Amino acid sequence: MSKRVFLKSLLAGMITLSLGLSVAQADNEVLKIGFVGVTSGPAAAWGISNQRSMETRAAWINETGGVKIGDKTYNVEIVAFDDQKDPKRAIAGMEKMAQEGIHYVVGPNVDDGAAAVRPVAEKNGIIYFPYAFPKTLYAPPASNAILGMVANYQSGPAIYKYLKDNKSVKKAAFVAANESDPLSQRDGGVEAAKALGLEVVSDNVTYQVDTTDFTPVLLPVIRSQPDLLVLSGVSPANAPQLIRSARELGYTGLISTETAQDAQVLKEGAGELANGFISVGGASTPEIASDMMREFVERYTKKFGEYNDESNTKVYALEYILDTLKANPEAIKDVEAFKKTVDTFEAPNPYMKGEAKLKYVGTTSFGQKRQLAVPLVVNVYQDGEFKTLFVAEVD
Amino acid sequence: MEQIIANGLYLGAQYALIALGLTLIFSLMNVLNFAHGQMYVLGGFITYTVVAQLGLPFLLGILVSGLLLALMGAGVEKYLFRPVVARSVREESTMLLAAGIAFFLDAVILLLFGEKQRGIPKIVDGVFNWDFRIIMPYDRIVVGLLALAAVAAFILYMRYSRTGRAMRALAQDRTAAQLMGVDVNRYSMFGFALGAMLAGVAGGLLVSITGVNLGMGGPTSIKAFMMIMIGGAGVISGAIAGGFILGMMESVGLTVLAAYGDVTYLIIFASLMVFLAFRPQGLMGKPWG
Amino acid sequence: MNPNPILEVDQVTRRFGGLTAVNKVSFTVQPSEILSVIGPNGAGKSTLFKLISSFLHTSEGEVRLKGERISDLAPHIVARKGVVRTFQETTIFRAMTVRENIIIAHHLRAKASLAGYFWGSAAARQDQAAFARSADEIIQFLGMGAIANELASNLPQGNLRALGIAIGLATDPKVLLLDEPFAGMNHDETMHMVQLVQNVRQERGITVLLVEHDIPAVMKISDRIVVINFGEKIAEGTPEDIRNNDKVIEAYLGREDDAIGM
Amino acid sequence: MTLFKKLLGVGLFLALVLVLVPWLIERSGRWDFYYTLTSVALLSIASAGVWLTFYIGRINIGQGAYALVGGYVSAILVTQAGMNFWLTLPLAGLFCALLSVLIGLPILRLRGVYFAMVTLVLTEVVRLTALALPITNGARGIVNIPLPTELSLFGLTLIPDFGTLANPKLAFYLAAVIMMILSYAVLYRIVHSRLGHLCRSLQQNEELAASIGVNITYLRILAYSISSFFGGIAGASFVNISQSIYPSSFQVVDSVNFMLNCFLGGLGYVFGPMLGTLLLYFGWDLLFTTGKYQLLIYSSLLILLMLVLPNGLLSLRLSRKAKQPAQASPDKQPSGATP
Repeated sequence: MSKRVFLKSLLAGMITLSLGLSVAQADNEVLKIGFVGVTSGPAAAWGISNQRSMETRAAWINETGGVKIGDKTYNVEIVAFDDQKDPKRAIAGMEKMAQEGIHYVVGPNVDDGAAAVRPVAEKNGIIYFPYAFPKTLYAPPASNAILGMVANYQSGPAIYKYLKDNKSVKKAAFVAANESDPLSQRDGGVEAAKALGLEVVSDNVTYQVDTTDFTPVLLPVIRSQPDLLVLSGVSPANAPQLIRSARELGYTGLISTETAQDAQVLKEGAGELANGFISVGGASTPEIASDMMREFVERYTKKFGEYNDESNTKVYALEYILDTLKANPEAIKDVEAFKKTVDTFEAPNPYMKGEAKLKYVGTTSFGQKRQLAVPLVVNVYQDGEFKTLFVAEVD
Repeated sequence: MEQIIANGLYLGAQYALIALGLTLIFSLMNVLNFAHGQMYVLGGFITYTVVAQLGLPFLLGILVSGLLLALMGAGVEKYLFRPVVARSVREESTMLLAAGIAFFLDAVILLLFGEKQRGIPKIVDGVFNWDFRIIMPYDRIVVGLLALAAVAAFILYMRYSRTGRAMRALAQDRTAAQLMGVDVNRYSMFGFALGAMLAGVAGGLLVSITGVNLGMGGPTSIKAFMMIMIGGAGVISGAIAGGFILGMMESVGLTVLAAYGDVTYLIIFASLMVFLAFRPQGLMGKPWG
Repeated sequence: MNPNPILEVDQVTRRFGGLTAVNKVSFTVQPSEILSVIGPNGAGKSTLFKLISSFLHTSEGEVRLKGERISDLAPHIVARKGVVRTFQETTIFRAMTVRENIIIAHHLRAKASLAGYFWGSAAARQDQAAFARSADEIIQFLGMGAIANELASNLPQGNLRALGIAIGLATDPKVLLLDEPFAGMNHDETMHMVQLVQNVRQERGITVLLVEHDIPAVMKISDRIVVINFGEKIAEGTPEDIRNNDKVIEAYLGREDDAIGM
Repeated sequence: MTLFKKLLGVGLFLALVLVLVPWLIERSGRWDFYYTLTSVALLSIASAGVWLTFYIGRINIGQGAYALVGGYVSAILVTQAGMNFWLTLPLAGLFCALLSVLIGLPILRLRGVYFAMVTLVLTEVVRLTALALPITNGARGIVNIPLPTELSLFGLTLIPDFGTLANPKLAFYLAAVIMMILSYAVLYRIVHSRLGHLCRSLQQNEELAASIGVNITYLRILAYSISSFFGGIAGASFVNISQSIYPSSFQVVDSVNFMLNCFLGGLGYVFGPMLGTLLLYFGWDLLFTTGKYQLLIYSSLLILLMLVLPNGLLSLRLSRKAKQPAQASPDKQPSGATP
């Protein structure tokens, strides 16, 4: 009957794990902030950069005595749930967050997950910060989701306009993976490009995310002779390969994307072929990073061994949550109070040099303020690092 | 047109190498190794570590990948598959085991190598350009040729070495091989190790071109399944043919169907389904009955 | 000869690619007859059997049951019409007991629909009781009482063949096709099986058509014998006729491994 | 098992899932378990379908396809035709069943890994179709699907409007569990009636089954369409919990998981897939506190379980009784297709 004993102990072990694991408490009260996103499988990079930047920032805050909200000081604890990029699991994750009494959750990372958790979040009074772009998530009647970054339909026009004016781009081509998020982003991008008067020479080439050779994918695109190649919603894993294939096919025009990328990945995957690649990032380029941003990068690197440039954008969500709570301590238990504060909230942006502000935006796109004003920093890759091309704002 | 064929051939060479290991394991043990793609990814990461982190030569990286994966394959067969196969009533149960191993390797890869896309510097610089009719970077040509060489070496090994012949006998008829005095356990283990090694070598080769990330495992397995089904499961020549056909299909399909955009892969997969429904043994598999 | 044969094999031909496995074979089977098809290895006996039971489609010619064409129908339809085959390989439902094997083989006698069985209708219950009774009868008839609850996969060779026949009987066939029922048996087992087959004919009036290698057993059991070689019929007649047929002797003597047992 | 014992077992199970579990959840305040258990119930319905195809000797890695189709059918009917969700549920199942007849006719002739592979590809084909079709709204998915509304017959409320319920989680849980119980009751009846015996005969020896007069084509299609029906209703129910559907709502991973659920529970046992789903899904959830080691621990446990119980969890119960393999391998030879 050793099998029975084995199974019983297995079950017992799992239950103790799930119920018994409570973190050792410090003197301060604990403020739990959730994360529901993908930290395993093909898209792991997206969620991991979220989770790690949250954990880095939380450890930093706790080390320096916690965060003071109202008249209490809290230690920040990050509760993370891996949804495996499965919308069904994402719902389970959000339920878990509700169970833990958490009202502020970062994530999910993709469209379907963000849409799926909406009923749970609204039912349980949770504000969540997806990294997904569908407008239905943020426009009324939806009210609990706040977009954590700049959407492609916001950054796209800005980039295309800049390139049209400064690099005399006339013909654009779009490629996207055949999945929901990239395809939606492609459609948005094509629309924006046409609105600006660019000629879209190719917009229907798609690829499987597991493609190992992009030469056949890009061949027809390059033959349409664009002078701007847009990689819509490209994942950091695919970007270097696409760039490399395009360049090796003799393409000499510009390449851009509206998602965040990692310089190290580009360097390893495409080397100097990636020079000139335009992407959207946060604020850690040397020209604009504040001392605090530099310290954040340092701490992150120390804690996890290697920095991920995607975290430049993803560090903001936690900062916004805490600062908004500071501005209105009532919101700690009451998301309606948070929603009210959103309309008027403003604080200095600690990660950027100069006068930049943290505030909620999105009125133009969603009809209500449901977006974090993350600086729209357009980068260009050059020899292993990003350089700022221009900085813009979203309203 | 030349470009499309060249692309197809290059893709085919790499696919064939991936499919070989899978079909070998399938033919020997009737195990559909869901973890094949993960083994391939692991091979890529090992080569990456050796070449990019330790600064050692590329070929050494491939060698280390192959050896480590072979060791792992042997262990997996001996300590996991063998006991389970021996005791399970339905042999499909090994699928759960294989899936468990795939998850396990995914977890290990994430913990050891992180979530990021990795790549090593180009092994050869420059691009071969024949009057813009065929454009092919030199490193692709080198890797394609290396892949072909590995495939050829494998075929020769299976045909002319004692071990290779024993494994072929085993694949033909397990019981008969046993009666003929082939040490079934030993050659199963050896075959598994060889299959895993091929995955490792493929991963190591391709890390120089496509790079590697932890998400590639599952999709690679599925693609490899499709290749061996096209060619005929468990048939070595079939796996090679399947690899080249899938490579060609993608290359041609992506160009010809480019105008229809989103449906390219839908058509490729749907036609594959139809093909398999009417010719289940694939191109070269033994016909039924 | 009776002008109303139960089974007619009429000019049946089957080609595989360029190879003609069965070439214009014709013969008839009379009701309640035991007819054997013999021939050297690779003569096309098994192919012929598959053609009669419609597991293979004919290239030319046809098979008729009581004047009605049955070739090229789906195998289960042919079984429904009363032509049921057992297999050369000892094919049974391995993971069922002997009794379960026989009960399941009563499929064709079911009066209730599958939905009826699902809901447990009266007709279904009657069916089940009838099947159980009939199965017990067959078990008794074939003397398999001692092994009725054994798992089929645990049975020795001889019992497996008997079970094969039991499964055939359960379908209540008009014509039972036995594919090498004596293969791999020793003398005693063979004689026991010969007895069983004869009982099947005598007590149940079932026509038996068998393909066999074991010439002594065939001589003993058959009313008539059809000999084929290289896919063609070379002789037909009583065991006595066949014994003295030059063509047959030649066909068999032409091969060293299959000495005719006379 | 005597009838009394059977009834007692069923009674206990009903009491457990319908009364005890909700009571425990209320007491402990672990509200999140409602959703987890709802998921388990729904996923185990889909797994039950996969199990039934296993029962005719086919490895089905395509159930995700039918779950997705079912989800879309329900979503489209609810959002575009304004139908009541409860009516779309059987329609989604029926649509999947019909679709599976068309798909099954050619592919069910295949066996072993050949069938498995084709079904695996099927999942991807359906996902890509959903991306390409206009009616599914392509990549943008269908969102803002309303909660199930009231279902009444002659003014009598059969099922209340979920939107107005104080505790829709409990309602979803109960609905899912009742559906699961019905599905497994059907499955149990199938397996223990003549249909099940015939399926077993098919699993063990298709040729012999044909020769005793079983219409194997019909039976295969029947089993496969019942299986797909289960997939369809499970998918449709999920869509109405998440109130949204995307082409990625059910994909290859889900298909593989459905199959693994069956293996884990045990292919020889009707309730195997239910137990397997519970363990695989709930196990992952319980391990969530282990953070980045979650997948490592989860997969290690899976491998261990396989080593200890290669025939599924429920084989444990069996090994206590006399060793009577309820299920043996079909032909161990890799076989291609029937003619």
